[in-house]
Amino acid sequence: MLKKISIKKINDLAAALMEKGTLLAPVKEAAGHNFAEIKDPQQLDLDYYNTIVSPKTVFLPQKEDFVRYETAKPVAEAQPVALNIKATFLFGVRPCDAKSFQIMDIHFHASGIIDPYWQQRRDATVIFGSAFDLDIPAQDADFYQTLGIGAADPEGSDVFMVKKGEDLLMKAITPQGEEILARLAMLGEGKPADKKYFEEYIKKGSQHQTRNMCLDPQVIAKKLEDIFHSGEFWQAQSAACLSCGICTFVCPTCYCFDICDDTLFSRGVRRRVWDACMFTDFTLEASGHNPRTHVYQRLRQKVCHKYSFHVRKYGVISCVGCGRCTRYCPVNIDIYSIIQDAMKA
Amino acid sequence: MTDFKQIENNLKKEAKKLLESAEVPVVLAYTRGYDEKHPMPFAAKSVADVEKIVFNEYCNFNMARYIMRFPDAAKIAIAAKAADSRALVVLIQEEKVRREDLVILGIPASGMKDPKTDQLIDSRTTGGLYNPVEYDILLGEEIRGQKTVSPYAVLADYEAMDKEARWAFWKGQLDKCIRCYACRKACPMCYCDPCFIDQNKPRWADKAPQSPGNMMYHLTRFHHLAGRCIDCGECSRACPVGIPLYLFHKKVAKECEEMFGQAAGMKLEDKPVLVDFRVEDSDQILK
Amino acid sequence: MSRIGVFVCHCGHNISQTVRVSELAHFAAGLPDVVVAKDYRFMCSTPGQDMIANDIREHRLDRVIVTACSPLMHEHTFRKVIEKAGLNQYLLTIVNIREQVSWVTDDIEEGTAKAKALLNGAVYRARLLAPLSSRVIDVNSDVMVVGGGIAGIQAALELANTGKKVYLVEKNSTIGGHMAQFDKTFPTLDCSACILTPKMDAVLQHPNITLLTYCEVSEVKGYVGNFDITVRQKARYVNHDKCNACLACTEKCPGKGISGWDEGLIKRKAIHIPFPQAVPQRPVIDRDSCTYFLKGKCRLCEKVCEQKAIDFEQHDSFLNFKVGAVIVATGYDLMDTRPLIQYGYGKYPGVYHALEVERLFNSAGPTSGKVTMRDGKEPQAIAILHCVGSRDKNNYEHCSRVCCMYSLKFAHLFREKTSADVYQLYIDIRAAGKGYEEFYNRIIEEDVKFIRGKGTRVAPSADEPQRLIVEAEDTITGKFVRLPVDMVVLSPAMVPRSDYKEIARLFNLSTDKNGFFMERHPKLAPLATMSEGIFIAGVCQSPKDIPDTVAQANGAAAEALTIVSRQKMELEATTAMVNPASCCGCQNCVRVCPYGAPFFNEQKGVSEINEALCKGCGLCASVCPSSAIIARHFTNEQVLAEMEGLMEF
Amino acid sequence: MSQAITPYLEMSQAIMEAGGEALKKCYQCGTCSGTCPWTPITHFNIRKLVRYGQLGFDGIEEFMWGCSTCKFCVDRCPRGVEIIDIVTAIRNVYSGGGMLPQSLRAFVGSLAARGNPWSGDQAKRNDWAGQKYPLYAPEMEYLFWTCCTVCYDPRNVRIAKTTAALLNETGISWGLPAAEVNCCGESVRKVGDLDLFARLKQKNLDYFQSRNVAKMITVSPHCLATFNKEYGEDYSVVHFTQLLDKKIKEGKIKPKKDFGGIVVTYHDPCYLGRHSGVYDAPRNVLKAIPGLKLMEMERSREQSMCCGGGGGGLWMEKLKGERLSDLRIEEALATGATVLATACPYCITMFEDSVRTLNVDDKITVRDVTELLLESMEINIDESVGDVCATD
Amino acid sequence: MSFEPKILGIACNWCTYTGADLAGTTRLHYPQNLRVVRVMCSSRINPSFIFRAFQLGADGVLVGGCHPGDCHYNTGNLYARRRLAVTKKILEFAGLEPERFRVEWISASEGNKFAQVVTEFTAQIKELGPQQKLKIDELLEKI
Repeated sequence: MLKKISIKKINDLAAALMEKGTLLAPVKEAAGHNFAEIKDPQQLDLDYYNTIVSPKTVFLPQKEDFVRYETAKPVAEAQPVALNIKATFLFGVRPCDAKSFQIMDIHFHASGIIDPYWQQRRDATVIFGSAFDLDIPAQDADFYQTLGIGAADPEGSDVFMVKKGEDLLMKAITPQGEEILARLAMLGEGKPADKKYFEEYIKKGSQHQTRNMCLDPQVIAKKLEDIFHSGEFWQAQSAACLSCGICTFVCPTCYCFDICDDTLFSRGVRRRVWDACMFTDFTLEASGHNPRTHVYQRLRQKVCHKYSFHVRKYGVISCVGCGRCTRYCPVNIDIYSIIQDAMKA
Repeated sequence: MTDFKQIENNLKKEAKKLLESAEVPVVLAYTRGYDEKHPMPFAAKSVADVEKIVFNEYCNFNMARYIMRFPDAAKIAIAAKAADSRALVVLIQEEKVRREDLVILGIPASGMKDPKTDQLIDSRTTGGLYNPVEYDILLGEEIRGQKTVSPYAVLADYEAMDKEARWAFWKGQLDKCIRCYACRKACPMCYCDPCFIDQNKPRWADKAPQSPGNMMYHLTRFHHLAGRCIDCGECSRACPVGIPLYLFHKKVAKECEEMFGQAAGMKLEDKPVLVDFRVEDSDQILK
Repeated sequence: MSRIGVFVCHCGHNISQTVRVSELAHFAAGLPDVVVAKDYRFMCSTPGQDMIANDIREHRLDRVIVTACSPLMHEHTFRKVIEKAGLNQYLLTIVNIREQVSWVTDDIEEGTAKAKALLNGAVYRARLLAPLSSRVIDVNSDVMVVGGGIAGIQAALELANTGKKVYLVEKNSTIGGHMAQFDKTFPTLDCSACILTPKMDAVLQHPNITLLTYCEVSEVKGYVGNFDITVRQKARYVNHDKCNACLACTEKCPGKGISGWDEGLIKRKAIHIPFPQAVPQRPVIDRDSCTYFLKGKCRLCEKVCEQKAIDFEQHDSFLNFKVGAVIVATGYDLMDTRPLIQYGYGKYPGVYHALEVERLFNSAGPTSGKVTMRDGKEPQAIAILHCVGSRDKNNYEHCSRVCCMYSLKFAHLFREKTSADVYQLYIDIRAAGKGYEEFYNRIIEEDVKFIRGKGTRVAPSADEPQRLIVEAEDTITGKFVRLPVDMVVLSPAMVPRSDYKEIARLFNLSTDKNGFFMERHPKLAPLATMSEGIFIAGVCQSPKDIPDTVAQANGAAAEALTIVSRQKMELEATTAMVNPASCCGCQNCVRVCPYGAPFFNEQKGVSEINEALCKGCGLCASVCPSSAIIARHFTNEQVLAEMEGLMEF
Repeated sequence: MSQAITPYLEMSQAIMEAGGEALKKCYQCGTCSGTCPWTPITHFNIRKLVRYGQLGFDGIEEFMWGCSTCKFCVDRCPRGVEIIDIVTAIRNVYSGGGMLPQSLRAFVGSLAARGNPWSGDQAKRNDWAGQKYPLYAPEMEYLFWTCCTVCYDPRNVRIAKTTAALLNETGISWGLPAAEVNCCGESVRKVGDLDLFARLKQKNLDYFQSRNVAKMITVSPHCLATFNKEYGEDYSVVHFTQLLDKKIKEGKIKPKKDFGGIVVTYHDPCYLGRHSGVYDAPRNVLKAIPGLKLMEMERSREQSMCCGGGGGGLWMEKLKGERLSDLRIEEALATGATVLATACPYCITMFEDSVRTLNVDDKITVRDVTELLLESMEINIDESVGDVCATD
Repeated sequence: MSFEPKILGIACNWCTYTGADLAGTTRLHYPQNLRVVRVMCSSRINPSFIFRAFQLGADGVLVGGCHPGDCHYNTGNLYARRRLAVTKKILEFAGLEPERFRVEWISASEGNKFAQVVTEFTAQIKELGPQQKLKIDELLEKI
């Protein structure tokens, strides 16, 4: 089913969703937009290109408390932190990010080991995908087309939205999408013209130009294995890298984390926090040995994990070409250029 | 406005001369990134590399932080804008590199732009200098007659705030921090590896990106940069969530200059203020 | 997990009057890791100590907390107690609930609450205490004395007489220093040579003293008890073993050089000994005035020398010595008075400075003791000017202490050896030593004219061109005075040797603004310095007369003995160490440490700390940006934990 | 009456509050009195003056006027006592309320009424220039500050003209101060009338601020020293000899006429030498003149002997035999010089006076450095002397 | 009952701590809100200790050291003076009440000065009220 709503009335939609659960949407901040809980309907706005930090924060928050304890008491008395998850609406997810959830699902439940935190949040969330505006050319950092993702690719979203002049067309893709659209009274019915417009928009989306090269996962995976030991290649690529943690923190498909115990006044909590393979002490072992002390080793690991090891293990590249790592890198290292150079090396 | 093309050509000319004569094994400069507006730091090691050197209004990177990447290079040539040269002076004062091991290619530049906003970088947010304080070869005409505003003028309205408003401002800003440590890695003066915040013995703060950890990390870093920060603004530009760190560093630099009479990285013979003392420092600075 | 024992003391009723001690012990028992918590009336008493010792063994305690009086009182006692019970003495924390709780409040609620907080902090800290053992290093029993003046000679003899081996290093070709230049000494008018040469000779004969003349210290490495000092032996061009001091060579030598010993008043041969009683009595060739070195021919001395002791091929050699302690006694020079143009020194021949006059009086001097001026005539009237450059903000603010007394001595000698009228232009006569005031009265009776007013100008007399006019204001009468005199004697300021900066750098000494070496404490440790094992004596520390210099020399010898008399030396345990894994080589620690304990290891690119020099103040630990320095017993974790414990309740 | 005197400490407190707090640093060593050129020839004794000030003894009045503030004692004092400030403070405390000596009343009165010490008509300040030179305007680089003495004193007017002529040769842009300005106030300050000095100074400051003056050239070293020390930091003030020295080195000014080997000796004015540290500039100017043989006097540069004109001395009557300028002339003659050159209008006045009283004007003439330089550049000036005295 | 501030004191062993003991032996009374940590020298105080103290909930921090020139380690307190001055300026600019962090030079013989400083400082902090800014609170949510 296809529904429609005038963009001017978008705040009513927000209000309605807020009654049904927590609404998360891109909110304006100093340096750009980030997903945050909408507290008042006016906050919802649609003119953003994409968020700084990817929406993975919704399902894998940077800090997740597992269990609370007291040093004086025995371990058995430690209390797990209750995870009371309400129904959530993730509004305004770009196609590349929507696709990234499918890749992340591989690690958090598809491979057999279910991560309860990720899974409960994933199940409780309805994803409102939103197409890129095809009149605006893609930003030069993006390259999602290379990964086979269209600018208006509904895959991964429960409801997919396309702007048509003053209106917003919303089409349900998955049963949850159907179910929620049905419950939203203020939405008008989509006319056949809207349906046709919607279909064409999606087709046009897949032609929308971003940086593009034909990239067969198996080929790039093999190529990266071949040049894995070419120190000279990787040193050249990582010469400028500062080895900070931006590219991994903003990336929708990076999921590495660290477990640590924070104690204060003999009471504490065990929690999960994001970690970054680019940090120098990410691979520091208890013995003091650190297999990856040089920057080029860490950069090589990051690129090869996404474009080689992940393909070998799960058959799909762990990157959706959203371009965030390139856009926010302080020294403008660009993973797309690295892959290009790798293919040529 | 600075003629970037002319400087680029001079930079290439000098780099070629230095690399051909093997006076230096590496020239730290800039190269084209994935597009015109996003250049990258670059270490030219051969005459062939010289072709890749580029210089435009987006080359804000402070190349001084790459000096320590070449410990075995007897001599290093480095393209240095005003703030970069001050960073080199501090590194020399702290004996991380010797003056005679550097060939400093001074670049007088104004009208630099921030690639994220594509706007001119407001000189008030940086050290306000246009000409390098220390150089061997100058790649362009010294810039004269620029209206020099005190680099600390931009602090006026923050200092005027009352402390509750200032606390709300800084707590709001520092709570946004996602602890990616880009500010630390972008700073030429922050060369400690591991940094105090990475230590487990002692654990100065928890790893989670919430107020206490962020506050301890940033306040201590402000202290570690006291009298050493050369006001290049790289930390604020590197921050993905746009925290105006340069403001706090500027305030600490202003206090240090007033209390100890010395700006960071201006004179080679100065000693960094917090590893020095004067018997006649007045006790008033503690009141 | 640690097993902590808490012992609360009543201290009679000093503590129990405002702290409920039993409640405190009960509170302690409830804290994590505390296995035993007791209170007793007198913890420091023998039964109290035994209780702790027994509990350590019985409950296998690995930490002990004593909640009693100030650590400054009994920390040492309780450390010995737990050590005897087999527990490392540093696994102890004292909680001060007497001086800082019970005695400073009379509200028992407040007192008990604070005691609990302090105890809780101590428990947090105790968990992180680590056993420490103080390192023991062996000590070299030899001593080096730098500077062969009276201070160096006296210190060397004192040490040698206790059986210690002493290396006496002297820059000049003879020992004796300035004292050997004098004729008489005040106040006893003893002949300077008569009281000094026996000591010089004793130094030469003493089996334990190795005399190193014409030598300079070129490098100092190591630390207290283990100094490794390199000395440069300047080439003498005379082989002192073969030479039997017949001094035939000195007669034949045509070379003419300005005699530094005689303050430039006369010339001396290129190959020479400074004065007859020089020790060692062996000549030295001065390159700058030897015709062979200047023009390439002569070598007369070589021909004349039967012993074949002359050796023109000699060149500087370096000797290396291992010593346990060093006494620096490098003495002084007189300020160069040429810049004070108003006195005309160097411009008018009649103007002399004190050391030149000393040489005039000396029988071995240029005029064999006869007081004749540069033009050979005997002066009829002499003016002695005090405080030239001393007590003067524009030159040296300090008072040089001895000029008044030697000026009086000069007055006496002038009155005795010539018939001249003697004027003394002074501001204050400072005669404060033993027998000094009596000496001053004696000089007054010898009809010396005292004018209370600083000499302000020396100029050639208009009507008698040969004579000089000294201008001053006699502040007692308020009259402007013009003294027609033949000779003017200046008493210049006493200043450290011109190479004091080099000596200070070598031995890591700091100096005051005039260049005198800084003592560790002006009143309580005047001979020790900030560098452990380095001592100073004599005028190099500040201007003083011979009796004080000798007293200081003996003191420095005694202090040096405190180190070299022991084979082993126990180093403090609470020193700092660098964790190389975390050190980023910023060298902040090396820059700030007043004792020079941290040093930079070039190869590894990290700093290391010489624990023999470290005093444990912890400054380096706080300036270390990556907290790589562990200040033992006050580590970052321990302080943070104690703060956390204190703030919990 | 009994010879015993009790210290009157309120008086020494007053002296200290008036700027003489260095009083307490002095330990009466006699260096100042031994150095002071006045001690040998008069009963004035600077040490005794400070002593009386320390304990507030009475009888201080009769010898507090002997000092000509030549700063020789201050340079030599081993305790760094600012003796001139003490003398100024004592004169301020004791001479308050018109107790000035007779000879000084006229000059102080004229300053109060007309802003110049020579009872010259305020409006006629620039008459010497005869409208030849422009008044200072903000776009000009230098303000040429003419001292009252060169505006009104007949002998010294010549120096204003020679300097102005030379300034024109240098090609710099400069202008004269408007007539509304008044004396820099140096002498009246040293005579102790601090409030009058403050009024004079404020008037000048207002003038400077209104024209935003930045750089100044002075004729008199007294103006130079006062502007540098008392008028705040935001003015860069140079003496004309410094400017001429620079211009000669730049080749902008080229002396031509050969003086045929006449022997000249140079007298360092205290306020140019000791007060302002300028010793070599005037000498370089003289050496630049061809055929001029420069002989140094025995007391020269830092040891130069005062001409006696400072600190109000210009207006005081001195007994014969008690005049420093006489001794200085004799010293100049002793060098065999026929010309005594100097660079201060006060010195010129004192020496012209002494040359006449010793009637040696045939043996030696007194010339300002600018007069000699102008003469060697063969430029002449109009010698007429307008009547500039006030009529009312 | 009225607000009882928790004040952290960091005292140098040779001067201020001994001075505090002297205040005890001379039975001078002062409020008991101060809890003292003994360090060997005021220069041992790392600026991060001060930030951590406020995070632990200290309402006021009082640092005591020897008078400049009296330091047992010669130059320790001269470095400390500069480092603590910068710390104070950082806290002030961050927005913390400057009066909450105070540095005093108290020698071993100034027992009365120690008592007087503690009394005055405690009163000042009591008037300022509890310090909620830097204090860590999320961790303490009731289980």
